[in-house]
Amino acid sequence: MRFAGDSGDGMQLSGNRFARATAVLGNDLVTMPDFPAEIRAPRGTLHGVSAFQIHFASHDILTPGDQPNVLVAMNPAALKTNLPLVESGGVVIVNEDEFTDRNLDKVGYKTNPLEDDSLAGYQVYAVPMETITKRAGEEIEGVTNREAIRAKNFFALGLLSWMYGRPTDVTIDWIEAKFKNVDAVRQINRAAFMAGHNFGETTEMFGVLYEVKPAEMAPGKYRNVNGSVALAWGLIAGSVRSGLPLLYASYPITPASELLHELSRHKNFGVRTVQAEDEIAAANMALGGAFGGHLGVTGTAGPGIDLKSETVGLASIYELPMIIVDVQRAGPSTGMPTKTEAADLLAVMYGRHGESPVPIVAPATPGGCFDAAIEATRIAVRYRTPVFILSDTYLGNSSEPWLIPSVDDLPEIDPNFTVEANHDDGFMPYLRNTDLARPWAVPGTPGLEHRIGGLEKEDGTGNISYDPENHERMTRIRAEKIERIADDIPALEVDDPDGADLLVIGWGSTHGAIAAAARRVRGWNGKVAIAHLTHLNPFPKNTEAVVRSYSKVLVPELNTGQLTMMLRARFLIDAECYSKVQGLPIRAAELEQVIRERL
Amino acid sequence: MRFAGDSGDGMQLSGNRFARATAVLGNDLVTMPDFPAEIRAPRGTLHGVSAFQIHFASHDILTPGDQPNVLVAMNPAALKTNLPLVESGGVVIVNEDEFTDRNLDKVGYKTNPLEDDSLAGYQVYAVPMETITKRAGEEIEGVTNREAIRAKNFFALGLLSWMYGRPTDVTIDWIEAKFKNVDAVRQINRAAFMAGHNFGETTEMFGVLYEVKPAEMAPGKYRNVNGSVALAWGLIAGSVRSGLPLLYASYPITPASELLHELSRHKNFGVRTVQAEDEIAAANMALGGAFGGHLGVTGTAGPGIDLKSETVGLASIYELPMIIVDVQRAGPSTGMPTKTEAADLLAVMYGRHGESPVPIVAPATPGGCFDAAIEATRIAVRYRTPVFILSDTYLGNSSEPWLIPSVDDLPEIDPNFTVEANHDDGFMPYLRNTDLARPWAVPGTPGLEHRIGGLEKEDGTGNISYDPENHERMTRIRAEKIERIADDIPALEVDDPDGADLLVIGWGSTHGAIAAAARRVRGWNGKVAIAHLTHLNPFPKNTEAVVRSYSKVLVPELNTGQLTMMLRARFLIDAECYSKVQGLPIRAAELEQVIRERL
Amino acid sequence: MATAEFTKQDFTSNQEPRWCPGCGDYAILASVQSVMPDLGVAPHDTVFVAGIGCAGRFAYYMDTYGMHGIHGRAPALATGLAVSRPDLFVWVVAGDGDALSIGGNHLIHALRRNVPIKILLFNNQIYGLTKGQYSPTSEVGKITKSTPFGALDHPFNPLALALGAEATFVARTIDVDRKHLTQTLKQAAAHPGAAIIEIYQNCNVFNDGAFDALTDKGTKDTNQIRLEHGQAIRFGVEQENGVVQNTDGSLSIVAVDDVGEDHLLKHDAHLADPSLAFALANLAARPTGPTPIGVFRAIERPVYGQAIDDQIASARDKLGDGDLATLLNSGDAWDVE
Amino acid sequence: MATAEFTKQDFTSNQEPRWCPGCGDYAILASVQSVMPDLGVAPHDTVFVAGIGCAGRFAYYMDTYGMHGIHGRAPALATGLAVSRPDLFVWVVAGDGDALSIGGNHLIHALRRNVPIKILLFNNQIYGLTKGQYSPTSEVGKITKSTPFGALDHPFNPLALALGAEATFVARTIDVDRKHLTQTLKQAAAHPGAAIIEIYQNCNVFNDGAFDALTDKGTKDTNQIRLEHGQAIRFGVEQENGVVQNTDGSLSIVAVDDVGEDHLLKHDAHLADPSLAFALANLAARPTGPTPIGVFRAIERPVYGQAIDDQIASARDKLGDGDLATLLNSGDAWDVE
Ligand SMILES: Cc1ncc(C[n+]2csc(CCOP(=O)(O)OP(=O)(O)O)c2C)c(N)n1
Ligand SMILES: Cc1ncc(C[n+]2csc(CCOP(=O)(O)OP(=O)(O)O)c2C)c(N)n1
Ligand code: SF4
Ligand code: SF4
Ligand SMILES: [Mg+2]
Ligand SMILES: [Mg+2]
Repeated sequence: MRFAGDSGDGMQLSGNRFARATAVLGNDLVTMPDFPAEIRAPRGTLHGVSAFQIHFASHDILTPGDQPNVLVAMNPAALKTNLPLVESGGVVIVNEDEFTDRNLDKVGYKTNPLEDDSLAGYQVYAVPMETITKRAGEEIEGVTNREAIRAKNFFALGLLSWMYGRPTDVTIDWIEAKFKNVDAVRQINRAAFMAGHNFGETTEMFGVLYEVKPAEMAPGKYRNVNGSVALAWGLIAGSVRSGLPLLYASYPITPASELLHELSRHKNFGVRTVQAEDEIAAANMALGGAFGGHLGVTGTAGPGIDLKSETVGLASIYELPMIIVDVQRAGPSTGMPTKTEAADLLAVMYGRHGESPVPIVAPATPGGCFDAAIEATRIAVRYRTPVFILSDTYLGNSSEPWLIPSVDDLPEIDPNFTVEANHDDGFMPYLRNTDLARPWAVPGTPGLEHRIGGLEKEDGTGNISYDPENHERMTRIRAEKIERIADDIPALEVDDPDGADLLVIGWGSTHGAIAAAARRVRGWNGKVAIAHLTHLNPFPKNTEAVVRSYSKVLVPELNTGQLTMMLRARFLIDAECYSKVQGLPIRAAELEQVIRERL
Repeated sequence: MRFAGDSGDGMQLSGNRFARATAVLGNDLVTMPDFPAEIRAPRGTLHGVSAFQIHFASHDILTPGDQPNVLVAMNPAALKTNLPLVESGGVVIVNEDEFTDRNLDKVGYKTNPLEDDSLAGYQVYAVPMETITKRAGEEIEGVTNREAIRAKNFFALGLLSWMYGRPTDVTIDWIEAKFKNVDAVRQINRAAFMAGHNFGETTEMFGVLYEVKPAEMAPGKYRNVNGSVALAWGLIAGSVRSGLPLLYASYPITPASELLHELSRHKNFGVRTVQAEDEIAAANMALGGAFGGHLGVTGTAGPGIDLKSETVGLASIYELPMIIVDVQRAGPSTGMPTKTEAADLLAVMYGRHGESPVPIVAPATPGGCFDAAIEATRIAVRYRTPVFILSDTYLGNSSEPWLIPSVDDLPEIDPNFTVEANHDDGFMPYLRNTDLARPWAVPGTPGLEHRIGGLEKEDGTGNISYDPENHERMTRIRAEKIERIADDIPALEVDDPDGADLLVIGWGSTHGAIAAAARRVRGWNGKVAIAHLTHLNPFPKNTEAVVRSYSKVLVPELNTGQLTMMLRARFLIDAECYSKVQGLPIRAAELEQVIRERL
Repeated sequence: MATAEFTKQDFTSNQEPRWCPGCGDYAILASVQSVMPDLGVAPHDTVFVAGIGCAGRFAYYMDTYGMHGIHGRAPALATGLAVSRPDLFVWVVAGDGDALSIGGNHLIHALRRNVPIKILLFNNQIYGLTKGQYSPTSEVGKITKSTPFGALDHPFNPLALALGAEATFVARTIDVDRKHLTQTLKQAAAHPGAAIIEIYQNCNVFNDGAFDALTDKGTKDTNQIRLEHGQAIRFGVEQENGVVQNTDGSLSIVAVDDVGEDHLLKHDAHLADPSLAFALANLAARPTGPTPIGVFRAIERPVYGQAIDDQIASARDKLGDGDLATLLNSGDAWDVE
Repeated sequence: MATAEFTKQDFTSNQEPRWCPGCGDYAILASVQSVMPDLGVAPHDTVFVAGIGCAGRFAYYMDTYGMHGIHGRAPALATGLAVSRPDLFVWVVAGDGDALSIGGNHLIHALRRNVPIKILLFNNQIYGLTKGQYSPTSEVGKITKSTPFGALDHPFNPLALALGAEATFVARTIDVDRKHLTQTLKQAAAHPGAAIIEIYQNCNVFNDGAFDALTDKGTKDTNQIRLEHGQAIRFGVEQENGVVQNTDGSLSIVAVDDVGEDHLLKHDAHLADPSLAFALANLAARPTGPTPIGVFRAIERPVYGQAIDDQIASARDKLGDGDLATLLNSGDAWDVE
């Protein structure tokens, strides 16, 4: 992490204080101050930039000065000089207030990098640090505007402290002690620090962000994407490849709002975005759009999933394509909205009254979010069913180098609309094809007028039916239709170079940690097999064979054992969960240790 | 079943037609007409009553004329003469229009039995049959009011046909043929028949009702109760025994509305009922009442469960007592609202985002609903947790003779309110006792002011906390608290007189069928063990030992295998589900057959 | 297709209605089926979206496209459809419980957004399908299954609520008055944005006679205040009564002879300010005495679906049609060999 | 306990507020904490129920009992509490998104029922906590994170909505006007049923200056129309402007000199008919010009919690206190030996 600003901005101080608070936590760390050559360079110029870099981790820091993955830039100059150091996809937090035309000009920016697309490869957060600090100052007697603005380095420090969960008391104590004789300064520094900290927490602006290690890279053209953008683009791709216009209806909620923000920018793809009055409405809007022949998608997180459940049940009996994105966050209830967790698997699997199975797709990497969106579209459209995509805060906010796919290689998705009667007696909306999928006839098609509803329907005709056998049949057909998707998805791949006894099987964002842990284990000649599920319902056909061929099965999960439960129930194997519920991702080193104990 | 009315009311005709439609279904049946002695007794008198009784079942009817369990009474005279024949707790459908003061007088009723409490032992449905039939007539040309009213026997027939799922075409065809030359009569009879049928379906007035075989009866005082009344009274009992005033907030939905109706009659117990604007509001109202120190209860069915899930999650992190009643009905979605099913187990178990385990209690019999309500109150109050009660349409609508408990034998429930600070630093709302339950301090208590919310809270203080370890700790404590309830509930009882290899284990309303099937199996010297879970989360402590001690475990369920899944996942036993999803209960004979195949 | 091609039959599905005989829903169904051919939209371009309740069954009886949704959510379901398919003619049918109790929020948001949907609110002041609990339009004191000692909730005035929610078209009519109902439907159909029509509908099983004051031969002429845009508001058997405005913004009913014709309030449904329409909605708290029916308000405001389309068109104008490859390759990229 | 015993400190919790510096929420918090001792209710008999949003954090800062609920449901949570514990003094705090978007239905139902709760609607015309999407009170065309090309939804006028929902007490005030805010809170506190106060609250991070017209030194006197019951409605630096009623029910702003003092509209907050209050609410669609603040409406109507209690009392009068054994043994019973 790197603080950069004008030499007058107090970057060294911020850096040192952060380092101190970090050291208290027992983290290993290496710092690297980076002063400007001149003692007093003119404000806002490139050579006046002062920086301070900190590298910290829980274990064995190997390189003293890796590329920083977080940069705090207090002005355009600091951004310009320090950006090249930042790793692709890193986080850039800028003090928006300094990005005036004059300052931009001074360092040769022709357009404002916050507004043009030049920072697209990074995760940028623009925060009006000076404005906020100034406000904080207004409430303190005897603090001038200037003094207040000068405290902005403490704001930045507070914000970063929040992001990394550093303790506040260490810094507060230091401020109290250091400025004990300068009442106004003490107060404004303290206020600025807390303002930064609270800003992070209150506005839900920042997720905690972690570096994802890039795997070995195949040749091709790369760019950085985070999971949110990749997912949004995947939905657009699904729309393009199916020819179905995209309707994205959503109610804002951290961290899923990013999808709404991103998609609302792409109206030239015919994307319709609606900010609904709540999550229930959003789900219904998506479903209404689906009835109209659009790709109806709704996205949410945590509490929103609960609210959508009734509508997902309706979609499942309507048998219409629809996608529900769940960017999981730490629960239960409001929980810790900016922290990651993956504890909604059973909620999306079973969280509806009655029997209404729904396919679930879960990306493993930020880039994988793109593929998951297309795959969800494919399944939804082919099988006429709602499909869940389970992402999480960590995937959504993390970025990684991503091999840009060729559009032609993306699957083509045939909506296969029905345009004429499918039976001698006219149109039968519940007459199925060999996939058990029903016809999709959209309003506007002459002669195929029909009504669908949530009451049980007669096989074939779709008319309301209270017939007992019919209900049983329809219940089983709906289930069978979803089960059969297993024939149409890739087999579960196992990576087991050494013939291991232990299988580590995961889902979702634990992928990186599992792969890295396996690399480490194999590094000391440990034997471990790994596999990763991206289809959670149904499971790939060979899942049973895979899991049963290992004497030990370990399932690392960011919950208390949800996939573990599904595997145990389905395959009667004594799968063990390595569970972590801290709002944090699992780390490779930690998992390495867990694996070691089981070898 | 018995049709009874004035001799001019066409009861024989209705009975015969019903019998005919029943025969078509392949049911065994015995009919017993019961004419009045006089040919033309004065209308509405006791001796003018004409009746027709039908007994039908799928298998082996043993008695030609058991007590009927359904009576249709077209006037007060028919009610008076035929009621004594009806079995206790049977269904009585009356033609409300004839219950005028004059007619009541004629047969010596001093007060209207529909309004006094004299029919309390039955399930009474008052339907204005004449009014409706008259209306039906208004739309048909050439039908006089009189003719229309005369067709009310067809209305009754239509209604009963709907209740028992008899085919309509048999009767319609017959009407068409029989009256093919009398246009008006044909039309009005047909219209009346369909009106009756549709009335049943459209108004969701009737559940399909089945007889529950009384077990061997212990000595004591008995009365009839159905599951709805028993549950409502159980809640009142929970309120009385805990001293917590009852707040029941609910949104109408079949079949849970009965609870609202019943509870709203008992205001002299201090019961507050609120018909909320929706299920979400209802759940929040109950929870708000709980914060205020009341027994907060909300009840619903099917779709309502989905809607309440977010609030149940909030209650679980609030750690406040609350009860959520789910009278399950056939799903998914709107499904078949008047039919039974038990497919919400996983939805209440897992249907919330994040990790928020909640205890589940499921009565096995109508009378058991009373005990379940008290048990839910006890657990909720003792452990400060929301608790689900899973009843179903079948239990709710069925009645059985019930041994009236002595009030003193009911458990006493101590709300154990905190009234003073529990720590040197003041009041700590999340400081736990040995049950891991937190203190319950209600507004109005001086000095214990505190705030609770859905954000993760610091252990002990309850202040907002984003600390990773704290979140993990709190998640595990909440789970552990629920798990430990296993120490505080009765062991699972096994009925295995002969040392069987096969265990049939059930939950909920399958109890009757399982017990009866076991009786039958043992009748031909088959060996079968049976057990019934009334606590679904946590399971009784000995559940693992019990299910693991049988080589075969069969789980009859009115769903596609939900308890089965839980048992398999938890205990890694190859439990098999006998699944029925027809909106109908499992029958003893059918289950007997299933067991036979597995011996 | 030309209007003339369609008949009532074309809008009548093969499902037999299953309401109670005498239910007001039949009359509404017949009127709607009859008027549809006159509206110039083909059955296959028409969609009925219904909520849950007796009223909700309506969708099954129209031979158009239809969705029977879940309880209370029809306006949201219809919004999704109407904004993605502005070419369709989208109707919503909902009971008073469906629209105003569980679905109240979707209703008011659809109205403020001015989504192009026509909402038929079947107000029978009762929950029919669940057999007779009181609804948000039932009167205080009503004895029902859930209120054996009388309801305590002050009811909504649906039109006042709609006006408070910025509705652009607000009307009221009566199930059995086919002519008035038909006229009102036509006006709603012609309205470009969201239209709401409250239809007083008799539930003869659980709430019979709730609207007798407005439907009974003997009283209806005395009680129906028929609003006509541009006309002075007067009513009564001989048009002997009228409505005047008071200085406190409220309205009163007067004998025309007492005030003189010129002092009668003139109805103007096109006022930008909703205050007059609101005052008219509040003239009768319950339909038990003189009660206005007709179109209270009909004003133009940008239509939500259209506005979304316009944004898409303008984005395409400015940026060109979206190209997926360009999007994926936008921003910083690098090659790995 | 006597009022005098409590101080602002007694209502201030030990949690440090975490709003952005300069946020209007601070001013509201300070005013509420200061006024509470004057209201005569002890902190332990007071409950703040809050929704989710920046505003929702309010509950943590009051040293009363408090519930931070889930998004939008605070009015329902508070209803449950208020009807079971009518002895408590129950307040609701909700943002514009919380109260009017996801929670709109609970809000309007609490108002029509006249539940004894005091609702503080913090209207900053934006979603603060989720970092700046538009809200149901944002203006058309607003550029936000979720509307890069401008919002299309016509906003609610919260007070018009409340009046359409039969609210008995409706008021508006401003975060930074401590005196007016305090006065308004006192009036709401004294109201026996449901009270809603819209508080214009500046979100200086995501929607700074939305209420400048009413708060800036230079413009506030020109734009604040202060409603006082029983007084003619006039305003302006020298009270040179006033409000008159038009014949179509709407209101206009005029120069007092042009019409004469006597023709000014007199404010009457106690009118049974809500039409005048509604017209006042519609006088200013957005707070960018002359805008009424103060109490629009304050009328008496049976209070929901009280009415429930009365039913219980009367049932007990008639039937005696419920006895469980009697209940269980009621109706037909028989003995088995
Ligand atoms: C989520 C949900 N809650 C409750 C119900 C039960 N329910 C079905 S219709 C209805 C209300 C019916 O009243 P109304 O909307 O006025 O329609 P009507 O039957 O009077 O036409 C209710 C409560 C349901 N189907 N779904
Ligand atoms: C069910 C649910 N949906 C969405 C959210 C995310 N969320 C939290 S606060 C909020 C809206 C905030 O706006 P407002 O109510 O105006 O309050 P403010 O922050 O402006 O004070 C949203 C959408 C949530 N917490 N829960
Ligand atoms: S219950 Fe009422 S509204 Fe429903 S169909 Fe019957 S008469 Fe009509
Ligand atoms: S985001 Fe806006 S409303 Fe929220 S605390 Fe900051 S200034 Fe206040
Ligand atoms: Mg109704
Ligand atoms: Mg807001």
